[in-house]
Amino acid sequence: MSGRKIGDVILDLNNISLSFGGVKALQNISFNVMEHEVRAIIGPNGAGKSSMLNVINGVYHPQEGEIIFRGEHRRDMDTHQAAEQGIARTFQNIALFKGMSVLDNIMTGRNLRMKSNLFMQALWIGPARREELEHRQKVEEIIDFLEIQHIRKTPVGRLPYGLQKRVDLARALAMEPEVLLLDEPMAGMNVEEKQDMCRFILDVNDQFGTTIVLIEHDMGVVMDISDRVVVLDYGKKIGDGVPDEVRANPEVISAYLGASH
Amino acid sequence: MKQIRKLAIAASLAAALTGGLTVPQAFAQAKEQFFPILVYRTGAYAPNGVPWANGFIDYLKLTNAKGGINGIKLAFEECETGYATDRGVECYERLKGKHGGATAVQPLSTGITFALTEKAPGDKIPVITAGYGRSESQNGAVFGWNFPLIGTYWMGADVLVQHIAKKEGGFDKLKGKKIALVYHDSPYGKEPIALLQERAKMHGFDVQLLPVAHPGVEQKATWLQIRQNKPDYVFLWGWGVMNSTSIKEAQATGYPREKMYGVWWSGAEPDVKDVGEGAKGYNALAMQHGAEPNAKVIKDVLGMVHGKGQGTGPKEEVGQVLYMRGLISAMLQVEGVRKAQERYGKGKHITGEQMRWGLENLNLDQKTLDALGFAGVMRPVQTSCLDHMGSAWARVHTWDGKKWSFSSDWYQGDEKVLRPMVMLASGKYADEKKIKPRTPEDCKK
Amino acid sequence: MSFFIETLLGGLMTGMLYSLVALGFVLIYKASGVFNFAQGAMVLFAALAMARFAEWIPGWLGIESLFLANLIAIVITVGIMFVVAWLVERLALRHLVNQNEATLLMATLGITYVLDGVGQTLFGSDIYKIDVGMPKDPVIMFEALFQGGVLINKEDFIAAAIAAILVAALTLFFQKTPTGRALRAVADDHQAALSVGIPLDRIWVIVWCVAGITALVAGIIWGSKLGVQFSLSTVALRALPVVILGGLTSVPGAIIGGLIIGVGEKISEVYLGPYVGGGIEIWFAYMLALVFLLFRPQGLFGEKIIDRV
Amino acid sequence: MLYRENGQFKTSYQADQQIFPIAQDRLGVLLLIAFAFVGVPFLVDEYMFRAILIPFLILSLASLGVNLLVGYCGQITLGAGAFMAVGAYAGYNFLIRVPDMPVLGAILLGGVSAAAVGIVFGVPSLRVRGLYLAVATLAAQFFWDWAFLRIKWFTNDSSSGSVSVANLDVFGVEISSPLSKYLFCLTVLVVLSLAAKNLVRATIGRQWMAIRDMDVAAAVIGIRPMYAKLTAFAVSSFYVGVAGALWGFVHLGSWEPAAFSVDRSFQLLFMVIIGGLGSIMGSFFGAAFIVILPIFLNQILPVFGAIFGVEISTATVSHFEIMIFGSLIVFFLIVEPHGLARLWSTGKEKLRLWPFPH
Amino acid sequence: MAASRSGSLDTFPRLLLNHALVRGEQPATREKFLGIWQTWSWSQVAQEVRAIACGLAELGFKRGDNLAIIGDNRPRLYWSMCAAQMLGGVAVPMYQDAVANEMVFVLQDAGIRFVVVEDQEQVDKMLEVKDQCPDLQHILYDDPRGMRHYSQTFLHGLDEVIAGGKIHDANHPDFIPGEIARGQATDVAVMLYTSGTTGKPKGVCQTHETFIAAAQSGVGFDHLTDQEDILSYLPMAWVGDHLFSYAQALVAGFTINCPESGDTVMTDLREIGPTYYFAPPRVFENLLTTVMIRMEDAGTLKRKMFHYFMAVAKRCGAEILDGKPGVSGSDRLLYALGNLLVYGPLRNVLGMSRIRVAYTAGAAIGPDLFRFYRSIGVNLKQLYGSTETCAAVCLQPDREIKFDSVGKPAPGVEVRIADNGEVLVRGKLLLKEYYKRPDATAESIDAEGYFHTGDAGFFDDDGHLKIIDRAKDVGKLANGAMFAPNYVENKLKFFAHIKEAVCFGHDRDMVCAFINVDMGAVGNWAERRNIAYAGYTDLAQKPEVYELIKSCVEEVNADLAHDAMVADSQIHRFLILHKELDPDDDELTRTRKVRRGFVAEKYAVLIEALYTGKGSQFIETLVRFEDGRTSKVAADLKIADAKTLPVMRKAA
Repeated sequence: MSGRKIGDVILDLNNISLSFGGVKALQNISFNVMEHEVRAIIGPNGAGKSSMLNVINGVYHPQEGEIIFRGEHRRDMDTHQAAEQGIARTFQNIALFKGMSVLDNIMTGRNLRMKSNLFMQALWIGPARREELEHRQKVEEIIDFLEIQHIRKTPVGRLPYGLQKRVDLARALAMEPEVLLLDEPMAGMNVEEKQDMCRFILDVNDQFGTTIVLIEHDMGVVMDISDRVVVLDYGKKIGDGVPDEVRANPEVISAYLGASH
Repeated sequence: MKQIRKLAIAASLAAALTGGLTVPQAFAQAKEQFFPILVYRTGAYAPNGVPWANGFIDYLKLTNAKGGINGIKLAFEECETGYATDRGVECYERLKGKHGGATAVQPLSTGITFALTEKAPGDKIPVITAGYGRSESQNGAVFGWNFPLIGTYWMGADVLVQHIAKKEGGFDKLKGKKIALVYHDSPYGKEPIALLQERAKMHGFDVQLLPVAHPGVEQKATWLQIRQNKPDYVFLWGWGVMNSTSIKEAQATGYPREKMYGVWWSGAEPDVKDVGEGAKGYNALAMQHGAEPNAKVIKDVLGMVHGKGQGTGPKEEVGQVLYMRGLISAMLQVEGVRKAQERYGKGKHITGEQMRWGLENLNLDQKTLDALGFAGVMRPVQTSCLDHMGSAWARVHTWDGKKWSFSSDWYQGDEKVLRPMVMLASGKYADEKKIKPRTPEDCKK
Repeated sequence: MSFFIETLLGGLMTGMLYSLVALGFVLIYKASGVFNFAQGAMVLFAALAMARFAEWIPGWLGIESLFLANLIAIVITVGIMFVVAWLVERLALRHLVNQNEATLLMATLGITYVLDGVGQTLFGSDIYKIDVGMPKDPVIMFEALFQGGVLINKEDFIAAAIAAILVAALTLFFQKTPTGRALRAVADDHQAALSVGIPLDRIWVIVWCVAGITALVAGIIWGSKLGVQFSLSTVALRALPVVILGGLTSVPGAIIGGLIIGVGEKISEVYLGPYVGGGIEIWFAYMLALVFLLFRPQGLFGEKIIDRV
Repeated sequence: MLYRENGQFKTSYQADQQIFPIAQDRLGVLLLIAFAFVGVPFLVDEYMFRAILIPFLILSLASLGVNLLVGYCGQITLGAGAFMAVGAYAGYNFLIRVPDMPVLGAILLGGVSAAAVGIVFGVPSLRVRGLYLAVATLAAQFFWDWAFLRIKWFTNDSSSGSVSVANLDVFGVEISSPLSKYLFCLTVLVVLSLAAKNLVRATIGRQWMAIRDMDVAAAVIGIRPMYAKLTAFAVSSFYVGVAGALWGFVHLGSWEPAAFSVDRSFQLLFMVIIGGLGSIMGSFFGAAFIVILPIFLNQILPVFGAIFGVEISTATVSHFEIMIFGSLIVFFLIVEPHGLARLWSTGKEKLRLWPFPH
Repeated sequence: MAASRSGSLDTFPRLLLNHALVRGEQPATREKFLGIWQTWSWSQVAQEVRAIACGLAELGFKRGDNLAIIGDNRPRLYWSMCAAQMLGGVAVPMYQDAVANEMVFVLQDAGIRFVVVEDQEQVDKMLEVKDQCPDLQHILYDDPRGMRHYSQTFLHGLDEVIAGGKIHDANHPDFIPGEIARGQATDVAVMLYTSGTTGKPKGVCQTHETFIAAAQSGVGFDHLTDQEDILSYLPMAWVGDHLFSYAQALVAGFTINCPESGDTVMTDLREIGPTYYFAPPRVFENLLTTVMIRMEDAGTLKRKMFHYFMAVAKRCGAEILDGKPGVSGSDRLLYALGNLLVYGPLRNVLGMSRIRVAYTAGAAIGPDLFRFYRSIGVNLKQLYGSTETCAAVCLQPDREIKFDSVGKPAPGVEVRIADNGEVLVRGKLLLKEYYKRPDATAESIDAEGYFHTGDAGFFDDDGHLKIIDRAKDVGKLANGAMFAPNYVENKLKFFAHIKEAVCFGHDRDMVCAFINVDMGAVGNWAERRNIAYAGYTDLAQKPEVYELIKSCVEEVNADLAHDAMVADSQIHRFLILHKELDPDDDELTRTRKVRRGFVAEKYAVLIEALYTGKGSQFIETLVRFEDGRTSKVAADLKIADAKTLPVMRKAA
């Protein structure tokens, strides 16, 4: 099944360095992501994987380096800008809005597309209401896509872990992103849940052509679903290539595969 | 199960709340004149609120012990306001209809007075503010229901200026002098400013305004400023704990207490008691009366009320300054009822509207006062429709470390200064509120 | 110049009292994450108890000596503060573990009401004095240096000395005793504290006790200067900018913050106040803290917060 | 128990997203509102109107405003009293300075002014959070307390600093009797509550809650914290400001800054927390609790005393009142830290599932 | 129009067009999709069906072709059935949860060329078996999700088919009316495969006429109107669903509602609150079990209240529902109170508030279970029928409800009891034939036109039919006494703790039983007693559980002892099976009836052990999971003795 076409480079990271206080989280890292591909970032704990995602969508601002997103050169990103340009993400430790229902959580993903003003919203008239109902439909489609109809009105706090992860993904999908960053989407899941999640990720990539950058610990999963893999270790890049290349890379084996297996 | 219990608690509470609010409605009894009493026996102003309330109630008890007002017994009920305006309004609303209706109300708070000024005309209940309230309400033509009996702050401030002028040897000597006003940062504390500025213009002295925030325990900066500017006199317009704090800070910054003059709300025992020797020489205005342990009325109270074990507060406090203030406030109200009965029928229940007539036509000459046991305590009071104050006499007393004793003669507020200010301010109020001032003819009705 | 020094001293003096109250805030916040609004009420409660017992004891025991009466009163008051701490932990805090900050804040406000009510019921609502024999009248010093000299209260110096001793004692307590070390541990990590072997609830009682003692010291100093009355409990509001400035979790922050706020307040009121009508010190302290916060959101000595995602 | 939800299926998103999707709820609320408008006036006396119901309605509105900020947007404020004051004084100035200014307009403009001030004092929320922010908002409280005492322009040069309004009329109807005041406040409350509900179920409400629950995640999905927080401050302050104007204009008639002191701020925060953070309904419960409980205690304690044959002095009553009040607050926070609204929704959920326990 | 031209509404397509004319704007079909109940009116449905029909025709669907339908209850699958009928074809709904291999038989037997499936999952099954079914030419799928990369040309999205069909319809407006006009009432409309307790399934051919007749008799009998709502959640291949959701809906013109997904049926049921409801006894049983379990968690007070009012309902509820006289005033008052406090809310949470008529059929329902629903005010009735008789032989008339009968013959149906006790049926509703099985047809329909139902039963004095058991199952004990295993099993199954029971006793001297405990009920029961267990097998073998089940068995024995006819059928020994009987293991039919013979054969060692008096027996069984994987379950099963009572024979 290879209906999708891998396109040109959409995101290019050049010599990114990031440090907190004296701690160097990322050192001189460069890699790129191509349109429509599934790109994985792997590495042992503390390798700087999450920091990398945080740099891409502007939560962290690197001290050095350059980010080229769709041909535009920047020093760093800012979260709002990143979101507006179609970068969405999920979180390692689910960052859902605990006080809200599943539906509302996903609806927040549409916020950038909702334009009606405060006054209209207060009166629940005209464009505000229309907009609300239109986006509800969009969100329902995502709910249907991720098969979470039965929990749509449940407060997310009451959901089991696996479903929360799915809602997290749903919220990101609601942004209709071009690039989707997934931070350990399958962490802590059982086999069945992992299978479902894999299926969803591939479906998203396939059906919407979304470019996916994911961090994952489960090597089996990574090698199965990603087109290219970049390997980080202690903030440095030690490998980059298609799964088979990476698997064969001796440095990767000693740093990561060797250590954890 | 836990949830159920919570629900049960909530439900029972709700039931109790709704049920409770309607419980304490007492029924009106015939042959009673109801005196609602707004008090504060708790909070920052309790030290001053308590003796006033005790004096007030003791006098009512005394009146009852003497057979009431032409046979009409006095009923009374306290309500705690905590000196807070909204609680005061609630108390007023709660009490105004009880026991056949309130005769008059005495808020003992300038803030509550302002709020009730808006409500009283609708309810037709006189608001008696003996020695406080808004000064311009002396003009009964505009403020039909306010009675700042025997003293307003303008009058008080005027007397203080007169007193220091006398000390300095004449008003012309005031030129170039500096007077600092340390005041409670509220309408109460601000009242004298207008008069002081008026007088400052007249005599060329300088007024420095030093506000102190509620509740008044933090005055370090104020007194540093006094130390810096070294004013010739400090007028103190404080209340509650602020008074004693001021005196202590004066002591700590070395400002001579002899140069300090408090208004009559800043010159009572609780203000100086715990300062003791440190307050020696501190002066305050006496709203006619001072501490009057020897007055006949005090003896009556001790005999007929405390003697029977019905005293409201501790015996030691009977006759102290604020106790007397409460007592006199009660007396004025009782006499208002008596006056009204003269017109509307002796031994009859008096309504609020009738009470107003009584208060507007008070005429307590010295003989009457003496008979009531106030010989040496007060000067005559005579009110009219246009003058709701009735008496502008005051004197100064000084703390000698143990007790208050008079240190000046009687002064009278200067009508020439006061009257125009009252007319101007009340006129402005009338404009704002679109009130048509009453004419002398209206008053006769 | 001499006036400036007087102002400065006055500010430092006030600041020191703020520091004592702020110290109470910080101790409790560090150990239990509770922002204890009742600290002001505790100051009032302790001072009231102290004042009244010192007043009653000569009558009860027939003791003539002021010193002895005060001493007994202090001991009794410490005992009472211990009971208060125990009751607060037992009846309220224990049941509120893991609630959010706002809820805890409100709970301590509830405790404030209770303490205010109990204090006034037991000890009365009049103004009482604490007489620990401090000299009241000021002296003029440094006349040689400045024209007119500098007006100084010996009382302030004694008070400052007492405060300094308290802070030193607390420091010793935290650095040298096992309990103190456990308290510091609990501030960093509740689990770690458990491994030290002291149950969490006991730690809370202890820390509330310590806060109670600082409250008592603050109460005695304040009370002997200005008398004890209900309004004392509002001192909490004056000390709030201090903790914000100093950082909620920093003991040195509370002390230095207190001094900064105290001085800032007085100087602003004295030098700025007259131009805008006076009475600005309260909000000036808050504004000072606020402006400061905009540049350092975690306070002077607070720990930097890093968002982990 | 009373719910019969079968057959209440929704065939459109509009029906599904209405405020009360369950017919019984809808009916209940409509009946309640109808009762408040039509039934209550026949049942209560003047005391109830003036001392309880009107303050309750106005403080409900204020508490609703505070809840929008604290409960929905997660920004703790201790400065609500100041925004009430701004509303009241701004309204007052609009009323007396602008010729022919209608009362309702002045009240709303008071709210708008409060909103503007709210935005300014909301700026620190962009940098600080939690308790630090709470204390920062106290700056607003003390600043405005001071400003209205000190700056004479605000009080129209009133010598006492106290201001008053008179002859209120709205669309030609005079608002002077307790009943008319009650109905006026009730109308304002109902309208603004509806608007508040609309806001919190719309995108702005979700943005607030997102910021409250997880601000980093909110930023990542494109919510601008500045916009969300400042709108929350603005809207909240508007509500609080309107409530302040009503408090001054309608309830007190004449006021001074002490009417909006820091105690008021605490009181409002109490209402929100006891009532339930993030619940419109909770605001009303909280207001009822905080308004009624002290008055109730104050009145019931002497009655209790009388039952046991003790005459309790006013001072003791007040002391017991604050003690019991304080204890009850602690008690409620322990029993139901999520507030009365949570009890309400639990109860409702129980009724829906009745006879099953869960 | 076609309907008017032919002059009578005797085929389903004609009925449909008539509804589109008469009540065009009324809702015909609802489906919960994207969070709301998407609604199609009759005229919209008619349009869609025409479009599907045209699309099918374009693909080459011909008169007489069979159209297989596989999937959950989806509106477009129902419409596809009607579309096939428009073209004179036959709808063949199939069980959607069958694995691919099981489908092969039907696909081959019916010579399926066209199949309409729900989604990718079913498509995959079809692709798997396509090689074995050479006739299969076109596969249409309803839900395009995941189908993007299926490039096979014989796969068609229903969307595209409909779109094409609409164009076709517009270009040839007379095509469909013409096809409809060619339809005859006697044409086969639908073919339902009976699972059959033995042997291969048989395709039961029902004509428009038979199903319309069956539906009409039901509609008239219960005064159904076009205002009814029904929830369509039972397998489309089951005759019950076809009668209620398709035939009756089209006859009466009421609305069918399709749930959002399998997970949300209960929620959807509560939302829709059907006015007309149909479910097999098992569903009612499960509901009651959950009710009882959930009530056990309730507070003491509430539980007491519940049980008190349930006792009241038991005493007088059914009588009040039937409007019978003789209920005391105080009972009526109590019942009214109970209605407010318990029955009303209970109906609400069960989704039964609006029910006017509810039916159950498919297996005998326990009288107590039946009584429960009636007593809380749900007008639950039984009907009797089978696939061959359009499930509509007997119905219980309102107000004449007997808990142990299945009611009176429906209008136009003749019922006779054969000498051997077998129930024989004659009337319009009989099947036309078994598809390509003249032998079977001849065997079941006798010369007089009576259909042999295979059930044993008798009429009581009021003319109500009572069904005892399958005729072939009714056996005799060694002492000659009658033994009706189903009868005993049903009594056992009424206990919430017992999910399934299989009794043996034919030609033996005593009755013994296999029991399946109800995992939910017993699990809950065990948890409350702090009995730890690891899975079903472990739980089943706990001594405490044996004690629990023993008490149930003994209660049944006491019950049986009262009735001379069955007193000898008391259960002497029983065991609790180590695994749940499962359709995937062929132990149950897809409608969850026990395959008695198969079970007896599979567990012969256990039966042997029961009758030889052993105390326990080892057994190992192969278990098959839904996805086709298998694993083994082994256990040492205990065998318990139950107390029996002496048989009391009435003196003649």
